[in-house]
Amino acid sequence: MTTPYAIYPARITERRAETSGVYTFTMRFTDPGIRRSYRFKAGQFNMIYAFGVGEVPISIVSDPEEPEALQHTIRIVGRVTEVMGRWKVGDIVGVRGPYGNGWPVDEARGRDVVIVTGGLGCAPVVGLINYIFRRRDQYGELHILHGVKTPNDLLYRERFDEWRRAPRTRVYLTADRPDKSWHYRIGVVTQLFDELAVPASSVAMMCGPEVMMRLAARAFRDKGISEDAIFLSMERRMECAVGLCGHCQYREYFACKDGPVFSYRAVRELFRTTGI
Amino acid sequence: MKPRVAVFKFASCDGCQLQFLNAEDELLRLAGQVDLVYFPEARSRSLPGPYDIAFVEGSITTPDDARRIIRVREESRYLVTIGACATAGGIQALRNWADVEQYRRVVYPSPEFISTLSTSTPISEHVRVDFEVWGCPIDKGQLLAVTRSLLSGAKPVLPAYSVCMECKRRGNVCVVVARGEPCLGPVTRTGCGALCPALNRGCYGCFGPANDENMESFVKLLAQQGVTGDDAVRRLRGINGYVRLWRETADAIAAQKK
Amino acid sequence: MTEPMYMPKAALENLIALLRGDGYKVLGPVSRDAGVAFEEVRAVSDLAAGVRDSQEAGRYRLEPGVPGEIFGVVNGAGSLKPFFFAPDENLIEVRREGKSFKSSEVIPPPRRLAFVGVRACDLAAVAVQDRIFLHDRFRDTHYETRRKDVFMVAVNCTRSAPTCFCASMKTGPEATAGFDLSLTEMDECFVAKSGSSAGEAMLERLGLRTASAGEAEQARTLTDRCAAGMRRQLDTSDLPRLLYEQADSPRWKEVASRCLSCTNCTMVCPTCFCHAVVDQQEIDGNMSRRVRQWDSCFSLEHAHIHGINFRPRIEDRYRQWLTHKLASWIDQFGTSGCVGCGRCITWCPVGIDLTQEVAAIRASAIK
Amino acid sequence: MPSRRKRSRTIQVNYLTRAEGEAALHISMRDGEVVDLRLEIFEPPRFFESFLRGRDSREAPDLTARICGICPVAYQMSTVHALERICGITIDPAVRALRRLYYCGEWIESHTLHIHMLAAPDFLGCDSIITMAEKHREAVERGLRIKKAGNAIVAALGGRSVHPVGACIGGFTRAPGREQLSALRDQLLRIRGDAVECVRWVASFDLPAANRDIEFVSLRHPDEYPMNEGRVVSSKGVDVDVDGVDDFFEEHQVPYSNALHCKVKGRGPYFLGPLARVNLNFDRLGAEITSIARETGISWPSSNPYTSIVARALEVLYSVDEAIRIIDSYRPPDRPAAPFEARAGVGRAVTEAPRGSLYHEFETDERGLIRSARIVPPTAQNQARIEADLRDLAPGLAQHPQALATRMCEMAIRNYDPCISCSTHFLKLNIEEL
Ligand SMILES: Cc1cc2nc3c(=O)[nH]c(=O)nc-3n(C[C@H](O)[C@H](O)[C@H](O)COP(=O)(O)OP(=O)(O)OC[C@H]3O[C@@H](n4cnc5c(N)ncnc54)[C@H](O)[C@@H]3O)c2cc1C
Ligand code: SF4
Ligand code: SF4
Ligand code: SF4
Repeated sequence: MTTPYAIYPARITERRAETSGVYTFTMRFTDPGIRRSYRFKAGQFNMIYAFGVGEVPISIVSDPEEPEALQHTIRIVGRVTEVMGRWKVGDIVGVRGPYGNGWPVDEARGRDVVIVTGGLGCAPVVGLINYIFRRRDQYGELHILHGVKTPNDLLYRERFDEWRRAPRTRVYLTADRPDKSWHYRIGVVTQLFDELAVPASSVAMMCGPEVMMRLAARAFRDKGISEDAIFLSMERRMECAVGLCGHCQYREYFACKDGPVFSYRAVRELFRTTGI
Repeated sequence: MKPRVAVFKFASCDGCQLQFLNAEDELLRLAGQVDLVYFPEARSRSLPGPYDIAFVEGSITTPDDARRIIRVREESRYLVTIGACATAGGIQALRNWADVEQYRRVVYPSPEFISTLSTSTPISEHVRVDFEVWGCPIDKGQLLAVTRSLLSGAKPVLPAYSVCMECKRRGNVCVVVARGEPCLGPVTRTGCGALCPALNRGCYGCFGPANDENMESFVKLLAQQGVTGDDAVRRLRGINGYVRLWRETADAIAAQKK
Repeated sequence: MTEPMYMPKAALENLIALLRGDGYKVLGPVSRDAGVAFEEVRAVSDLAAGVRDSQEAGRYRLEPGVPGEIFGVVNGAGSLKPFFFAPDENLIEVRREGKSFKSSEVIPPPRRLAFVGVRACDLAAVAVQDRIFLHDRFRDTHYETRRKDVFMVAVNCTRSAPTCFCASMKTGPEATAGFDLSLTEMDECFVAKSGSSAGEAMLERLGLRTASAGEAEQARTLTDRCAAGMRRQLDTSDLPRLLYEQADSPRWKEVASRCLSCTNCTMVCPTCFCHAVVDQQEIDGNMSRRVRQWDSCFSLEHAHIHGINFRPRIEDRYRQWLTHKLASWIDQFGTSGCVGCGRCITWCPVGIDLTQEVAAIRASAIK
Repeated sequence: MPSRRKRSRTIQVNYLTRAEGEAALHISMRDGEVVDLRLEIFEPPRFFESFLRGRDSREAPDLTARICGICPVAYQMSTVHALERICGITIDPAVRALRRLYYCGEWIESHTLHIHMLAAPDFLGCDSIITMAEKHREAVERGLRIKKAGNAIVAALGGRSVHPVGACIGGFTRAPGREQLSALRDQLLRIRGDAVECVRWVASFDLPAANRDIEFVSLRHPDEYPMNEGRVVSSKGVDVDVDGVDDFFEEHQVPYSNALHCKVKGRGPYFLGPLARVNLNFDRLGAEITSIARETGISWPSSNPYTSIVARALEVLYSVDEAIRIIDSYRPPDRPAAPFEARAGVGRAVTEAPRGSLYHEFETDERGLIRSARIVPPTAQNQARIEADLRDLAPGLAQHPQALATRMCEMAIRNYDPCISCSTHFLKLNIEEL
């Protein structure tokens, strides 16, 4: 009998600064048995623990086919992540998981995929894009839409450029408040939908501020994409990740075990009201 | 090198800094983690700054202290107020509603010898404060947790929900519902362990306001219990009476009466 | 279940003694401070006998009851919840080991608990929490350990408090499941039934005779009358839809003007399960505990994430609570989150009454 | 005779450490004569006596506790006794015993704190308990154990040891059950040996010799070691009821200090605290403790202020025994507190704070609102006596280096365990006021 709250130590084997305040850590469970048996699906997350300080949900961005080397991209925003930002190679951290349902990568196979992110950029989306690139022939056209407030908020600039050069891939970048260095589009992310031409059979996946996702979802529906093929990754406070602590409730759902990825059909009604 | 810790005192009763010494089980282990380089109450050799953590007890009530706190701030990486005096002005902030000249004459036959400001104000009215630990006195466990958290390089967790939550976790019987006692618990910040209700009496707010108060409804509840006018004003103008929301609520009741 | 048995009042002493002899710590309603709580009883004289509770929204008083009546108090603020879902418990300890650490589960100490005087609504609440902690995707081992090896002696209600509405919620006043023994208290005796093989064995050891048809009938009449006389009601028709559709009802703002957001209602609720997980580190930094503490959706931090609070206003939180309790709970766990015990009504300092709130929302929805 | 070198010198202790609160000492000497000696208390005034006016009597014990974080129980006790005398409440004997127990807790806690954390480092040449723990770990741990037990007693009755919340006019808001106290009893039994050991330990210190003509003042009770009740007596013949103390004692203000000075009228400074209590109540300590006291080699009554630390340790031991006795015979009272009915009047009380007699005087109106309050804490009363000791000491200081001279002064002050936070207080109303 093991408590679902049990934590397992993992060693950091690589630390990469993505941009200021965002780091990608590679970590391996120290226990060989756990390391070998651990499996996850694209888009699932782990609870990552800083000794004595706290535990926070962080998506797994590495590929499910290499489950021994887990990668997590962490943005430093507050109490716990500040401590994580100081982690070095060789440090031992705590991991439990994987949790959540992950991205619908199987459903999307063979179809065109539209990926939308906004605001400060979403680590899980990078994992998803990488996942698709590694299996590029299994998917149709790939559209990546990303909107930021200012050019400074654009993380992974080189990666966007790299993706842009890839075959059957289109990248749309826009900024609300551009500066001289900005040579992409200007305006909010939703303006990009007008020029986006995708078949109704496409699958849309998104992650970002709720307002953005709500508008994007509506735009896709207007393009004829079924509500069941539009997916949103929802963020809620999580203290247990196993559906017991109650914090991630989203009306009838628990974001940790029923999500964090939901179809638009499932949550559309909840967008009507604020404060849920 | 161990972090350098200082404990400063302004107008106060010493009870909050005493919590360090009351940590009988932890004191020596704490001393293994930090260098208490400035702690006049417990150590005769005081070393100059800079300090990694300065714990500040007491409110600002004299012109000298108003200058001294600025120096403390300059010398300290983290400034943590401990207790109601430092965080909210303390019980001595009751002078803020009175004529201090008169106060001074009540107490001292030669009031001209006494140098004091007309107000007692929290540290945050004078300098930037990094963290505030509430309570009169602060809770020993919370003090240790804050210290430990800073040593771990993390911001301290200082929960601000109501005393009622703690009260119920302890299994107390609510004194409002079962005794009709006025109790500030619903609008007071957790931290003490719901001591007063555990001893069958109402909370008098020594941990200051919770983070989400509905004072209007609370004042109505007091009134239902027969606590109105001056009585209600006194309840709110207590240990943490100078805190904005409580001060404004009490002032509004006092104004109504007139 | 066996047939109803006649149990003289004196046999209760015997029952407590037998349970204690079997190694159970026996808990029952005991007067404490101005209320009653489940505490250890070594003998019948420890029970809050001869007193009754007077309850209404925001008010609770113990008053002299009927001499000889043992289970005169319907309920107090405390349910069985704290015994299985502890208000403050250490889940795991993480100890530093060189550069690494080791986390180990802190298993609650084994104990056998027997509860005497459990009301039907509270049994129903235990079933609700069992569903959450034991029969969901993840099993809570702490709950499981505490929940094991329990002997339940239910008492059927023959009197309800004005705040009770179990009949509406179909959880009482008669206990129908989840007990080993159930008792119906009458003037001179109890009518006892078993609800499990352990209960049946206990009845045998007590050496009781079968109740006469008249006695059994009288017991049934008492609980039936209690059900019929229940003053408070909650119309559950149309739930969860009603509350989902009324997410924008003006009533939420109105109730928020009264609600103190103090969390009392959730804390006394026997089914509320929200909890915080906090880290408590030893001062020397060598060991850290991950502790679970009861939390409440009325606390401001509950729905806070970095940079956003999803439920910043009291009206958001009151709606979350009521909607969860009566509506989304059904979607989540296939059962209502409310068992009709009335505690949240009594123990709300400002007397907010969820049955009235639902009625008001329903009324305004029809218009 | 040491050679008298002619020179002038100033000794300035800018911040008296290891004392509660803030004070400084200034001595100027010329040719071995003290020209100026000032113990300055610059603890900022907090005006308790002023803001107590208009407050409800029932709030008073919570408010006066805040005068001092080290001895809140003493403030609560003097306050409730003074107010009870106004409304004529009679206290249940079980409640009276609990109050004594409460006081035992504070004496144990406060005295042990002083002995181990404030005074002992002086004798052992350390700057704090923490450095002292490096060489004297066992003694430090013993001290922490004793102190913890004292705090546990206060917390059992008042929820916490600093500003406890359980005391009220009439008694306590909740009386502890026997089971709760029996856990305490076990803890006390475990540290009793520590308390005995502690007496022997402090007696083994190299206590400076001094023999001064001192007037000791404390309460004296017909059949108990004094805590909450008794007459005010002195080693020079004062013997008055609490209501009569004004005829014998007077306060006056000095320009350099925020605290007021006290004297016996027509005589001079007086001495309060453990040494005064032990000297005046030696016969009430019981056979075992008096024999332990005699074994220390000190002859009681002692006119050497440096033996205060031994008196303090003896009181810790006494309080441990007394607490055990009270718990053994404890039966919860029918009501934890006698009901309070507001009345107009004047009430005075003196109780024995760890640092000595603490005087409270309240006047209330018919609704129980406070019209005036007067609080005379022991440290204020001791201040003139401290200065007198320093005057005695000063001529000999000239021959010592500054650091040693400073330490000698600090030790002389520490005999009184001054609690400077409380010294901020108020004298009688003066004419301008009325
Ligand atoms: C399913 C999921 C996946 C996530 N994946 C990533 C990721 O890959 N990379 C990344 O950088 N961030 C991710 N986040 C967000 C990340 O969990 C928060 O940034 C982090 O919890 C903030 O913690 P903090 O202590 O630094 O912040 P503070 O603002 O100090 O927060 C204090 C506490 O509030 C809670 N909290 C705060 N923000 C969040 C939040 N957004 N979600 C849940 N709980 C929160 C936590 O308990 C936290 O300890 C994810 C969140 C969720 C729900
Ligand atoms: S006694 Fe006070 S703190 Fe406790 S639940 Fe009632 S109102 Fe809240
Ligand atoms: S209950 Fe209130 S007044 Fe009492 S100790 Fe706690 S915060 Fe202070
Ligand atoms: S409904 Fe009542 S008990 Fe619940 S949070 Fe609001 S005021 Fe408190």
